[in-house]
Amino acid sequence: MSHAAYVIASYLVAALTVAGLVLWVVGDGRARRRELKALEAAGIRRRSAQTAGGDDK
Amino acid sequence: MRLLAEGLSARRGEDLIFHDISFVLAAGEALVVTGPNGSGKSTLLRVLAGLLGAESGRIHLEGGPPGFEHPHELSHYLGHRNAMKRELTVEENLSFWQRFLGDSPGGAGIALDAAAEAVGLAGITHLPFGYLSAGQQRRMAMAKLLVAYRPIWLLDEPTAALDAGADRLFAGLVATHLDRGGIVIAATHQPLGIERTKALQMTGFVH
Amino acid sequence: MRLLAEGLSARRGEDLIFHDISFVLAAGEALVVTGPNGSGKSTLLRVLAGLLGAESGRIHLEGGPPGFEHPHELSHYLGHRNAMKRELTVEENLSFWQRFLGDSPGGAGIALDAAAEAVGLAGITHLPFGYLSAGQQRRMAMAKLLVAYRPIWLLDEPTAALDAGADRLFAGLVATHLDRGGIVIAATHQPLGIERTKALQMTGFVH
Amino acid sequence: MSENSMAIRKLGDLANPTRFLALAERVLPWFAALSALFLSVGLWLSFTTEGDYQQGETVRIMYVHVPAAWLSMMCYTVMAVSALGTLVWRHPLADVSARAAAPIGAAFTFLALVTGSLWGKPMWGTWWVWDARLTSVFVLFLMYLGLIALNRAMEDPSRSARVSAVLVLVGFVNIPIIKFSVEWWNTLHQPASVMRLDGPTIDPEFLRPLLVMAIGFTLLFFTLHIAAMRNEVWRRRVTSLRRQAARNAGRETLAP
Amino acid sequence: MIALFFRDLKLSVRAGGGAMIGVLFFMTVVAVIPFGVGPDLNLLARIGPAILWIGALLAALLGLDRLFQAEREDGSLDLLLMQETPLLLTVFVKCAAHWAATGLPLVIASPFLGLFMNMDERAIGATMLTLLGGTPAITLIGAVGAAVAVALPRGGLLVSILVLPLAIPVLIFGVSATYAAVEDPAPFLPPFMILMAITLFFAVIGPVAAAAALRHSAD
Amino acid sequence: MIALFFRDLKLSVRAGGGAMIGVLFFMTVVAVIPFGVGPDLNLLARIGPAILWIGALLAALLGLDRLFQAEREDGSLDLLLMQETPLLLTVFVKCAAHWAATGLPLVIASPFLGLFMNMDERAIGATMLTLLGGTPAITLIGAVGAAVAVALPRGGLLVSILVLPLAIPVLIFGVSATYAAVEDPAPFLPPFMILMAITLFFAVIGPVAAAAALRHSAD
Ligand code: HEM
Ligand SMILES: Nc1ncnc2c1ncn2[C@@H]1O[C@H](COP(=O)(O)OP(=O)(O)OP(=O)(O)O)[C@@H](O)[C@H]1O
Ligand SMILES: Nc1ncnc2c1ncn2[C@@H]1O[C@H](COP(=O)(O)OP(=O)(O)OP(=O)(O)O)[C@@H](O)[C@H]1O
Ligand SMILES: [Mg+2]
Ligand SMILES: [Mg+2]
Repeated sequence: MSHAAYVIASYLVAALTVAGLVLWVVGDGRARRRELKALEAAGIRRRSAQTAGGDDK
Repeated sequence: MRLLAEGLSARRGEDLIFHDISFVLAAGEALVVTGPNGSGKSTLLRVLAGLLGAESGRIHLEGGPPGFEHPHELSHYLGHRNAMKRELTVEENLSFWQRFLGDSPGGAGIALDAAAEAVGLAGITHLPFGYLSAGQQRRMAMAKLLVAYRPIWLLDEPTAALDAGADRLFAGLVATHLDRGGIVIAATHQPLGIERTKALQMTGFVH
Repeated sequence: MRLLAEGLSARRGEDLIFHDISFVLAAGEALVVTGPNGSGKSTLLRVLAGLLGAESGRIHLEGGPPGFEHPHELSHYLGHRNAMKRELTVEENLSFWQRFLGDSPGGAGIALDAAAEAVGLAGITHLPFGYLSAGQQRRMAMAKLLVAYRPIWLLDEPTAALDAGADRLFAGLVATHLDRGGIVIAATHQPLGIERTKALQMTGFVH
Repeated sequence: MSENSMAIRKLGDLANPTRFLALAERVLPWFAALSALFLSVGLWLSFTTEGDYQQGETVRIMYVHVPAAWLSMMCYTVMAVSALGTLVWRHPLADVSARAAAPIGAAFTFLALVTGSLWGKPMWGTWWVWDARLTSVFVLFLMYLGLIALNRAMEDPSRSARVSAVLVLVGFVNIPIIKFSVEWWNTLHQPASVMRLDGPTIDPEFLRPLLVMAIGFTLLFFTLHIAAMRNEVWRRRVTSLRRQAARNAGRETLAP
Repeated sequence: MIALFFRDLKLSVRAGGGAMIGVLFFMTVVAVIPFGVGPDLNLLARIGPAILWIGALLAALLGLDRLFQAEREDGSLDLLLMQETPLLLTVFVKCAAHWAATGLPLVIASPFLGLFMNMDERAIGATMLTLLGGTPAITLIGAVGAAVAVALPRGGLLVSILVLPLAIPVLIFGVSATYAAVEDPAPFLPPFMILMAITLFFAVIGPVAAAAALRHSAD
Repeated sequence: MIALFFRDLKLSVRAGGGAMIGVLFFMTVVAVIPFGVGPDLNLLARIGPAILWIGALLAALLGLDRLFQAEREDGSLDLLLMQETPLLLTVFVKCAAHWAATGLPLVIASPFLGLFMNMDERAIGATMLTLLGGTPAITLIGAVGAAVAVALPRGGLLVSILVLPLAIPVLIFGVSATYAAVEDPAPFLPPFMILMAITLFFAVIGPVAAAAALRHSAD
């Protein structure tokens, strides 16, 4: 391998790794947002408090 | 001796399972916890046993023996699982727990044979625990409550898998324990046949 | 279709557990096996499920679909343990069993959601099985009976850990199955609330 | 206890993540644009500057290798600070931050390892030696992967947070070892020439693209980290909403 | 059957025994070696194939014992036994899933680890090939051991006496085939053919033996 | 406490076959290395201590993952956690029993394996001594990993991954103490004292950390 090949290989690996990272983060974000939308569409919303606990005695 | 729970609430994962539960049990009293599946009975017992942290509230003991900070150190806990090793014989299992648990102040455990007798299974202590039938296993797990003395018993569905005869036998054991000034807290779906009980109905969060 | 057992006896280790048990069940009939702890109910069910060899006697099916030599290939078995993986979600568990078990000739399993609905736990199928309470787990194990069709159900203490509501629900499931011409054999300590049952009282060999 | 105080406490818990989400929404585009800008300028610079008389073309590997190596250590430092946040201040976002950083750190460490190997083959004649610097970076990589595996295996974040925080802090001893290994043990690897107390000793010809790339990588790291944290917050929200949904659905049919 | 394969795969990936963890474990083992024997590149290159094989054996052994025991503990084994599908096939599929989840990733990762051990291309290729041929045998042997372990609640000892001695020939032929590929005078094919023969033999015998053991284990 | 010790010992002998499988694996490692190194007896003798140490380290991993998991599955862990006796002590006793069942046999087997590696008496003695001093540390570190992984369904490999990096110092000083005993100029005591210090350190820290992890794992 010529020296240029090592350089190109390193830049290629770097590009692929960074692209993979970006794709993972973006894809993960999209999926989570979709799930949240689906839940919201199903009428489930975050509640700040819940009602009555176990009745006593 | 009195066991007090004040404003207990507990969480599983993100969710609050129950909220603001309080009760007081004097020596010789039993509390029967009932409620539909998933309403948090087992969770409550695990909180009382110190196995799960309470989200809020506290549990303490009044007039107990000195030197015990947490009531769970004075408690027997009988959960869904029997805490016995399949590979060891019943006798090895029981004698291990007897020696490991030791007696709490104020009482003494009974001998292994007597305990097996008390749960109606004398004479099969030499079998590996794994060989017993479901109900026999459960009974032997109850024998564990007898071999080492603890004033407080926390029982999670103790009579599941027991036949009618054993139910009565168990009610007898509990009654004896209460007579001696013990405290029993049991979660159950079936009537236990014990008198002098308080009742706690768990509802869970109904939305 | 008729399920016949003739002169069954079985051994556990060295001991004969029961001896010369015979019964005949026609389509739409249920057999309720009762008896004290250790009398051999579970053993009988395991023999019927083909998991334990019978010491003597035989089990066979008359008028069943062709190509099935052993009745156990046409049976669901619900033992003490639920046969579900704690780590997988309920949905993954159920869909695995649905695909793995497949349907026996003569019927079809229902969809996962419908099965969860039928045991009163619709909408929590995405939770890991280990998160469920004891009773919820048992109900989901029952849903397993619905997702793949089997004419014969072998149930070992199906209602242990169930609350009263779930008991009724379960009785309904069994009744439906019987109406469709199924056969149910259940070992239990509690009345199941089903009509049209035959009863088998195990006495065991008293030691 | 009244339901009101419950509500307030729960809201207090939520306030931080919610505010974080809003903030992330605002700053993310800027971070993304800036890092793209710096990276492209850096890339252009690194291919237009001269090669080294000694190392020839391969010196260009430095412009990825060194920033990736720095970032791998910085990312772990961020995780260690977050771990402190979990253990000491119990900040709800600290665990989110540590969790989100681990895969990014692993990727940068991977890059440092691969580019270092690709540099080592022409320079030292071998892909790998077990000297202190290289071994400690490899151990760092293993630690990242181990933490990811642990986080993935424990699905309940409330339970795994403290355990993995402790592990992160224990593993932090590795960072000074990496940094100073070239000085403490004699190795094949270059000693520090940029980040030194007495100023950089490297030729400005190489320093310029290196610094631009380093800034670009750092900005990229923060962009990804913030985005990953946002994903993690969402993920937790989805889980808890689902449980809540489950609870409701279970109850309705259940009336005894 | 496909359902079983995927369930097992999912279980082992989900439950902390997955592909990544196997590889990670393998990498950790390799990283530990130089701390023991020192960073001498020549020595490392020489013991490299042996180390990779030992690492693979260990990775395969850890967790293999639970193959059927986990099924038994939650009652799934009963249902698997009751079905009409031949038990052999069930066992075989479970082995395949186990291998795919733990063995295969090791094989795929081995070249990179070879680089760390300073092995040359030839040795790396040979190691990968022998691992590919040999690891299934380890899984299959392990399955027999796991099945026997289920049958004998109190007979764990027997399992280890059974599994490791059977696995040692695999290891020895695998390693010696690798070295034969590197050192010229020794021919590569004979030991490799023996390795493959062992694998095939266990591919047949393993499931049969395991199924027999499982049938008798039912209690 | 003594009851716990003997119960654990009984269990691992009866159910796990712990001792046997560890020793067998240890033997396997030692049997395979000579293939790589070739018939060069001197070299073999030279790397012998390192190989024995690596083998012992890896063998100690087998079975470690079930240390607390088995207790959790049958509910015993709940009872162990509830007691008044400090959890530390319980953990320590369990470690001791585990070491007695798996570590000690390794130490006892090491001289024989040393003979296979053509080591001289002095090296064998030194290896045995350092193993005796060092393996408890490995068990104690392993207990922390096992406690962390107790909530995981299949912790096997993950435990090993958590444990191996922490065990590296033990390996380094164990090996260097052994070499110091063989090669005259280097003094034996300093690295051996460090090894013992590490063991003592983990004898204190290990149970504390494991107890903390167990407390948090309760669900
Ligand atoms: C896999 C192999 C390698 C690894 C893991 C590695 C790791 C690292 C790390 C962690 C740094 C940051 C050090 C610091 O900030 O003090 C670094 C810097 C650097 N490395 Fe490497 N390296 C590797 C191979 C190489 C090779 C082969 C060369 C060149 C012949 C090289 C040249 C450099 C240079 C010039 C720096 C910058 C030092 C400074 O200015 O502070 N590295 N490397
Ligand atoms: N593996 C075994 N080896 C030897 N004996 C066994 C084995 N398993 C069970 N037994 C014995 O067989 C008998 C019957 O057990 P079985 O489980 O069938 O009872 P059961 O009627 O289901 O009881 P339960 O109501 O408690 O479930 C018991 O006395 C038990 O001790
Ligand atoms: N590890 C867990 N993580 C999250 N939620 C859990 C976990 N364990 C239990 N839960 C949930 O907590 C709730 C209460 O469970 P618990 O076991 O206390 O109920 P229970 O009253 O004992 O019911 P049962 O009568 O069925 O035994 C259930 O809704 C269950 O789904
Ligand atoms: Mg419960
Ligand atoms: Mg039974």
